[in-house]
Amino acid sequence: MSITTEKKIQWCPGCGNFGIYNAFKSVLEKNIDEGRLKKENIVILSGIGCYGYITNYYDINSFHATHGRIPPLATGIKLANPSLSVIAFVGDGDAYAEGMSHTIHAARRNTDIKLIVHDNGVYGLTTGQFTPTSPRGFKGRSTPFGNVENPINPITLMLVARATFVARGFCGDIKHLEYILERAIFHKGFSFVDILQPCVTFNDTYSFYRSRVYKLEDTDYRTDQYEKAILKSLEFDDRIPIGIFYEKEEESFEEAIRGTHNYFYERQVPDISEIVREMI
Amino acid sequence: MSITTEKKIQWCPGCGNFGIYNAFKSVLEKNIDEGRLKKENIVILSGIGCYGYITNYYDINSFHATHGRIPPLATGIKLANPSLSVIAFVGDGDAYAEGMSHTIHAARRNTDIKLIVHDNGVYGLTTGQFTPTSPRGFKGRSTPFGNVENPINPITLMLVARATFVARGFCGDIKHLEYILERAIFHKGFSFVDILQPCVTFNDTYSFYRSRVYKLEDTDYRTDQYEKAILKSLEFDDRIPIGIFYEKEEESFEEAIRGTHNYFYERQVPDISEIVREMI
Amino acid sequence: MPDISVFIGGQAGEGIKRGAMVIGKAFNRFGYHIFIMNDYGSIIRGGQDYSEVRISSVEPGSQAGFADFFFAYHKDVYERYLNRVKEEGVTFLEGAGVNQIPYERILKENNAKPFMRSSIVLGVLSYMTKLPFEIVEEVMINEFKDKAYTNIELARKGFQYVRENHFPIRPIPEGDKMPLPIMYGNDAIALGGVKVGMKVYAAYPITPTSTLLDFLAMNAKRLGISVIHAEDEIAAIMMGIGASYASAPVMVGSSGPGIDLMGEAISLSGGAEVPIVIVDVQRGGPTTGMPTYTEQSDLFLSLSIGHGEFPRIVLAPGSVEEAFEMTIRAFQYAYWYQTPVIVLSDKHLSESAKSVSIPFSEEYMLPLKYFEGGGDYKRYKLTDDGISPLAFPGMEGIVNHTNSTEHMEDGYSTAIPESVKLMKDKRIRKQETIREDFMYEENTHFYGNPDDGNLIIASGSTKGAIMESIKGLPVNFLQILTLEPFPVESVKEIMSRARNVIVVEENSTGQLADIIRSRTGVEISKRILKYDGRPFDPVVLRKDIEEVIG
Amino acid sequence: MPDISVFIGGQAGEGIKRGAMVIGKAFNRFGYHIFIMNDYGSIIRGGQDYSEVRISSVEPGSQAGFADFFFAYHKDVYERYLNRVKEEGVTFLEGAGVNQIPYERILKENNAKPFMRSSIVLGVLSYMTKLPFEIVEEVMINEFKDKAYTNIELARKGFQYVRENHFPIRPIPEGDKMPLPIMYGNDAIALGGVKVGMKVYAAYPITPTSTLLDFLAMNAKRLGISVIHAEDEIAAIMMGIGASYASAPVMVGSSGPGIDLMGEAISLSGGAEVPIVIVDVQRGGPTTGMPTYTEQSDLFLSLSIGHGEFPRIVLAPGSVEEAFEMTIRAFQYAYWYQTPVIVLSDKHLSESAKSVSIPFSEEYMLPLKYFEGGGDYKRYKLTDDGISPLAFPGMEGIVNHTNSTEHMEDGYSTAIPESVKLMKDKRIRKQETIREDFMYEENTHFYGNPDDGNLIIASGSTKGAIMESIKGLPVNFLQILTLEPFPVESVKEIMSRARNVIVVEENSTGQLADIIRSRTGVEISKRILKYDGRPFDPVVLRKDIEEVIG
Ligand SMILES: Cc1ncc(C[n+]2csc(CCOP(=O)(O)OP(=O)(O)O)c2C)c(N)n1
Ligand SMILES: Cc1ncc(C[n+]2csc(CCOP(=O)(O)OP(=O)(O)O)c2C)c(N)n1
Ligand code: SF4
Ligand code: SF4
Ligand SMILES: [Mg+2]
Ligand SMILES: [Mg+2]
Repeated sequence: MSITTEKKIQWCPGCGNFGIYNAFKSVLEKNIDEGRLKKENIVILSGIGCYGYITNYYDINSFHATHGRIPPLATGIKLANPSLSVIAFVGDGDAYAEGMSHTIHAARRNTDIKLIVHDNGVYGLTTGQFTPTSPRGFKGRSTPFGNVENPINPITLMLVARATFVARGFCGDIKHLEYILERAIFHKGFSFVDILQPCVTFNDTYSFYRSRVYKLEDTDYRTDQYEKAILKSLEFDDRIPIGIFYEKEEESFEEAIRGTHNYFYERQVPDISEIVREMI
Repeated sequence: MSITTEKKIQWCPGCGNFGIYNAFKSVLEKNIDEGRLKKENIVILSGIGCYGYITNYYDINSFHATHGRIPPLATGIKLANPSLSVIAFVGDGDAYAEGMSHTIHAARRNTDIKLIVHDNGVYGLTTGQFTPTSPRGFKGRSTPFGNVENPINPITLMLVARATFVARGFCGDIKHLEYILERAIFHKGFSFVDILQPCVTFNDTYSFYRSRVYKLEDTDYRTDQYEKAILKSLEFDDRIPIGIFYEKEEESFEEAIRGTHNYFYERQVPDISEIVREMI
Repeated sequence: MPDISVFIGGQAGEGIKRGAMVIGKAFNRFGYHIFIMNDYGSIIRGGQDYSEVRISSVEPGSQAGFADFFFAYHKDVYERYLNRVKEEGVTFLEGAGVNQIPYERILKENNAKPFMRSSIVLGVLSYMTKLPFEIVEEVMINEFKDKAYTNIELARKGFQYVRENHFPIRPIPEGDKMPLPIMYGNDAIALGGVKVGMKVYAAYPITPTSTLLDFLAMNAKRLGISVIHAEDEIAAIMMGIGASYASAPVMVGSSGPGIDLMGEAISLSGGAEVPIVIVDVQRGGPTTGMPTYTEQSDLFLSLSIGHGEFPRIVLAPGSVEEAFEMTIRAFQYAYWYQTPVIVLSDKHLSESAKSVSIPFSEEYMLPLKYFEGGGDYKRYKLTDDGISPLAFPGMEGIVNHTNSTEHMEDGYSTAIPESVKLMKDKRIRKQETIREDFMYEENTHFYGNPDDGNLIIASGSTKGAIMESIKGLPVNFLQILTLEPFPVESVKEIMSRARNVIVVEENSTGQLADIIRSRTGVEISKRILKYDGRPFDPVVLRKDIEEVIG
Repeated sequence: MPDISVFIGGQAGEGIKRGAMVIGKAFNRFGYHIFIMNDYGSIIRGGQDYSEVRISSVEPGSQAGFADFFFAYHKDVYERYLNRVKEEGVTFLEGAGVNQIPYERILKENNAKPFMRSSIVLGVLSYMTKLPFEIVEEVMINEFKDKAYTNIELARKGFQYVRENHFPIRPIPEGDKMPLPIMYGNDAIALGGVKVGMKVYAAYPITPTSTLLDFLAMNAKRLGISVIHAEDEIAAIMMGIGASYASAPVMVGSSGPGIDLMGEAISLSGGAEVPIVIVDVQRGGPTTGMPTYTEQSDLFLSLSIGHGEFPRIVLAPGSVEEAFEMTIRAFQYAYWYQTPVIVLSDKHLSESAKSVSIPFSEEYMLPLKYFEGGGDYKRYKLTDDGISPLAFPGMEGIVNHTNSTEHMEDGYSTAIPESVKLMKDKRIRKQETIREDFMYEENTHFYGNPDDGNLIIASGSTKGAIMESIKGLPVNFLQILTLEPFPVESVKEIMSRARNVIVVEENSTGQLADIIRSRTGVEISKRILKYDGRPFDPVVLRKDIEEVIG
């Protein structure tokens, strides 16, 4: 089953978003076809940024919402209807600047949502300003003489925030990305995937990443060791690990809050007479 | 020289804020008396919370501002006038909930401000809801059946955010707190001090902390090792380290942005004729 | 016809608010209507807080403002508020020249906590008013559960002490009202939501809206709802919008500073057409202002918050009962019209309590305009009334594309001028539909005879004090319940028959008067404004009104 | 009297906006006034963008809307915008039936990038209009520096190509205007700020305000100012308020969604009395809406944003020159009255460019009411005019307590009703002082003869198109420059003399008309509204106006 629409894809030719778009498409189509996902139970979200138009390109329930505020939006959706798979696309400006706080809080709550970050180290749509993952010295439109801030390390940050699934992908390696995305989608709890995504127009990092990335899955790295994961995540220089850094099962926020309710079906109104009686 | 006002201090008797208040008072008075600080060049800030009234109790330049937004406010002050020592008091609700993003961004910029967190694990002023540092299971007004979120570890978080001075104090040990505060104030760059502050009314943790804290300064711990600092910071159970976790010198954000300007003195208007000529 | 007020003043942390509620409940069961107002500062211990419990055989609209029984726990409180005692009132104090009550000693002897002081007060009142002590016991058992014993003991000690010391008694006969639930405005908002189907409440703590969060959190399990204390107000409303998108009826609440932060999301709700109910419990502004004091200063804000243009509805209940009712209507409007609805309360309404007879057992519908099939689902289908049928993710065969950027019927982004205009026109039609529909809704309450000369116009919690203050005066009262859509015609009509129009409100610029001017073109120069954070007292307001009408 | 328009349309990434500017600069040096409007979508590559360069011997107020020279880089653009060519216009296209220009081939032969296409266009224009090629060279050397050579080569190839192919020429005589700087509205705002003493600009990127950030960032070092791209809009304005508190004149900027987020801080600025200038470059709303298209839909928002009540000023420039001037006034007001001042621009004003004669060499004062000593410094001293003298941290002997909670003169917190009222009354006096002072400020521009019958009222960037469209019509034009304080008396006076009042604005509800009604009590039913994201074209608007005036 094809999940794409006929809308013309408007990213710059060569943009890393195509890799993400394709990987996600394959994963979804495969899992829908094989009965592991129901199309009507998938909801994809996006904030504002170049990447954000991705929701226009899939024929799937979607909410293309405001910049930086996607994690709580996703949380609310999952809270209301536990049957939904809630997959949120966000940008690095979105997730780490405007939405930094929400990203961390969603992680520490272990909300059962999937956060997929198109991390191109730049604000694409507003034409090339630095983001929190741009390196020091980055010359963007708002920092023509070089950015003076230390970049954040999203992987370490999410580990510290207690995300229960933490991974890094590279859109130049679609097969590997598909593997990660599939695992992320089926992880029960908060999944975080930071995808290294070259922006050919404002921050073309293809060759930078190509020459540096290596797969954790090709090493003897284990994904169940928290402290080791933190240390591993600090590696980001000549060699950049991609793959799954950490996985853990834990009760999700919505389960804890909502219990066994499913508000998608429930419309009945509770009996409040006891509560009213207590007020007499 | 006394730096206090006659305003009646309105914290609950026994509140941990008194310890912070007194430690800060001693440090300031000593350093003013000994000529290392000029009173008119000190600015203290606070957001909204029980702790926030602290600015009422010192006869020092102050800005008692909105909840959660203190780090950027402090950044602006330091940017405008490099001679000022900008010391910001914040609550844990303030710093880690409403203001989480600002706290992290101020850290990674290495803005030359001092962030002092009254970390009582609860929203005092709104009468006892959990905060991001409350333990799982915490029964507050908004979580009468127990909080279901994983607490953050402020120390690890600030290390990951690249703060250049990271410390934890305990307001039950005023001498040690004075030592930390003094070092924090004189650190050049972003200083972060999380102070364990029992709230006798809503979260009385005196004996919990008393039986657990130990001083890093009493061990052979060194404050210049980044990875070790991260690992050390993860220790928060039967033993809770207090003291300075990490220190490093680096150019501050304001220096990088402002250069040698001091807008407190500078009022002249630049010559824009060259720029205008380029538009012809 | 007893109409008695009890004042208890002391420091934060001395259990004044709780005590006032227990006293209220006791007299409620003794057959009286109750109104409780709480005046407290923004600190946790210390300060000078007080509550007034009004006990009346006629339903009261507000505090009396002046006390028959005046209990001050400390000298400073005594002195500060002595002007709130009626001429014939009785005052009590620990250790001063007046009727002394040895609270400290009694507490100590009973190993009780300082916040149990008011149980002593209730004992004193029981003796002095001849309120049967069984009622005191009964209420305390209900209220304090396993801690009832100590409190009953304290009450008994209070009772004995004043009897032994021959305090003058002031008997109140048993009243004839049935015991009613006593609830805060915030409780009524909460229960209104629940009764109409609310499943999610999300908020960030803020006075004076926290009590709404706390009440719902405490009862979440019993009500089968989800209550979220989010990391900030933006997260709270975004969670709300998410849950609403996924079909759950949702409310969020905050006060001024937090409402400001919700502006962007309110615009999202309006433009993406995802319903949400927003409660703004107003407090003293601007900025942090006076967090625990009342004000009606977000009227314009509620009409304009959120950039760009979209349909919105703003409702302003004037009493605890109306808080219940208007919250229900807020949900009905939000989910029918798929747009944000703001309920404007204020600290005085939300944190005062009243014995109420509310039809809790009735059923309240939450009708939705559902998609009925027939072709592909289009989230933003162009319809005559501007309302597009709803379908939710999870429904088979449905693809719901909700979009914050300007979009076509199918929900996909567009910026083509012709398409944009179509969608904007659709939203305008929706606003017009709302305006038309509201002609048939209850937008105002009118009290009096329209052809009399003097007319007071007000909105929100001032209603109670106004109704009390105009009793017996040749003054009519028009209460505005819906600020948007504004009932232009009916307000104009009623104003045109009045000789003298006076707007009464609790802010410093006369926002309601300005709104009336902006909607009707009529300038109202007679304005009674109060903006010191305290609600109008009916007696004082009556004088103000008398002065204005001359 | 030449009045020629050049249309260049293609995809994002093909250098259209830059090219339009270069063409504009060339004709500017050839003695003409220039107006450039840019129409682009919210994507980085692809789409159908265009710019119009208007070249006129009479100062133009807006784009013409219809082109004499129409360059379409692609067939779809050609087809979509063909209706924007004048009857007598010439059209050009790559590879279609009309005048063909082989852009691709020329680019390839010269090893040039796609975004250099418009240099070919300038060459074509040089031949066709007889614009001296030396001017083309001169402008390109200035503009492209070390990349000038390639661009000049491209222009030469364009020139040769049309000459060799005998395209019909349409000579334009040399104009007699002195070359002037061509600047965007955002540049003018930036320079206005700088000229009046701005030292800090803080923002978060957002279309169409990012260009203000980018311009200032690019020039920060030369201007000696600090420019911050903060983590979000709330941080940006809080940094601004911090810097302002510490004595630096500050501006922040955003558009709808980001302005919404600033509401809480705007209330802080108003209540704590820390000056700040806020630029709102409006775009198509609500919510994300149409980020790159124009709209005037934040009028009510700017008047009400931020909870509670505090003095504020809202200014609405109508041209690039006024953008400069009103920004200067915004700073003067903000720092004199110590309160937030909002400058309302919009995409059309901020991202259109114009050759301007602005008195850049003049000096612009930024007067402050300084504390002059004499006793302890009280940040919120009660004064007759409501303005308390300023002193900054770092000044010897001064202690400045700035406070967001309600406070006393010395800046310490209070919630005592009497003290609260004193401080609120002080802020009201300040608002009154502002209103009185503004009677003597320039609040409106009036064009025409007040006793003629037809009157158009508008505000903001619609001015340009209106001025053009009413030329020769029996219509006067009243431009409102200050939305708050609103010039009630003068607007009333001018309206009272008109037979026919028409409000022209770019939004879907008629916000300006509603504001006029709310301030003057006069309902204006004749409204010409446009809300498809595109600015009025003067020719089309003229027809609308003719229709309305009958
Ligand atoms: C509240 C708000 N602020 C700013 C913007 C403007 N804006 C749109 S996209 C964007 C940056 C997007 O960057 P990123 O998230 O990295 O996505 P990318 O374009 O790189 O894919 C910004 C700042 C907005 N839409 N809303
Ligand atoms: C925007 C905004 N949201 C909410 C509040 C309400 N509020 C006041 S204090 C406070 C919590 C304070 O908690 P914390 O920062 O931990 O300080 P503490 O009271 O514990 O000292 C909150 C939520 C506010 N003032 N502003
Ligand atoms: S600007 Fe960058 S991120 Fe945006 S579409 Fe182009 S290549 Fe992709
Ligand atoms: S509530 Fe807690 S934090 Fe607040 S003053 Fe009391 S003890 Fe201190
Ligand atoms: Mg990006
Ligand atoms: Mg706290």
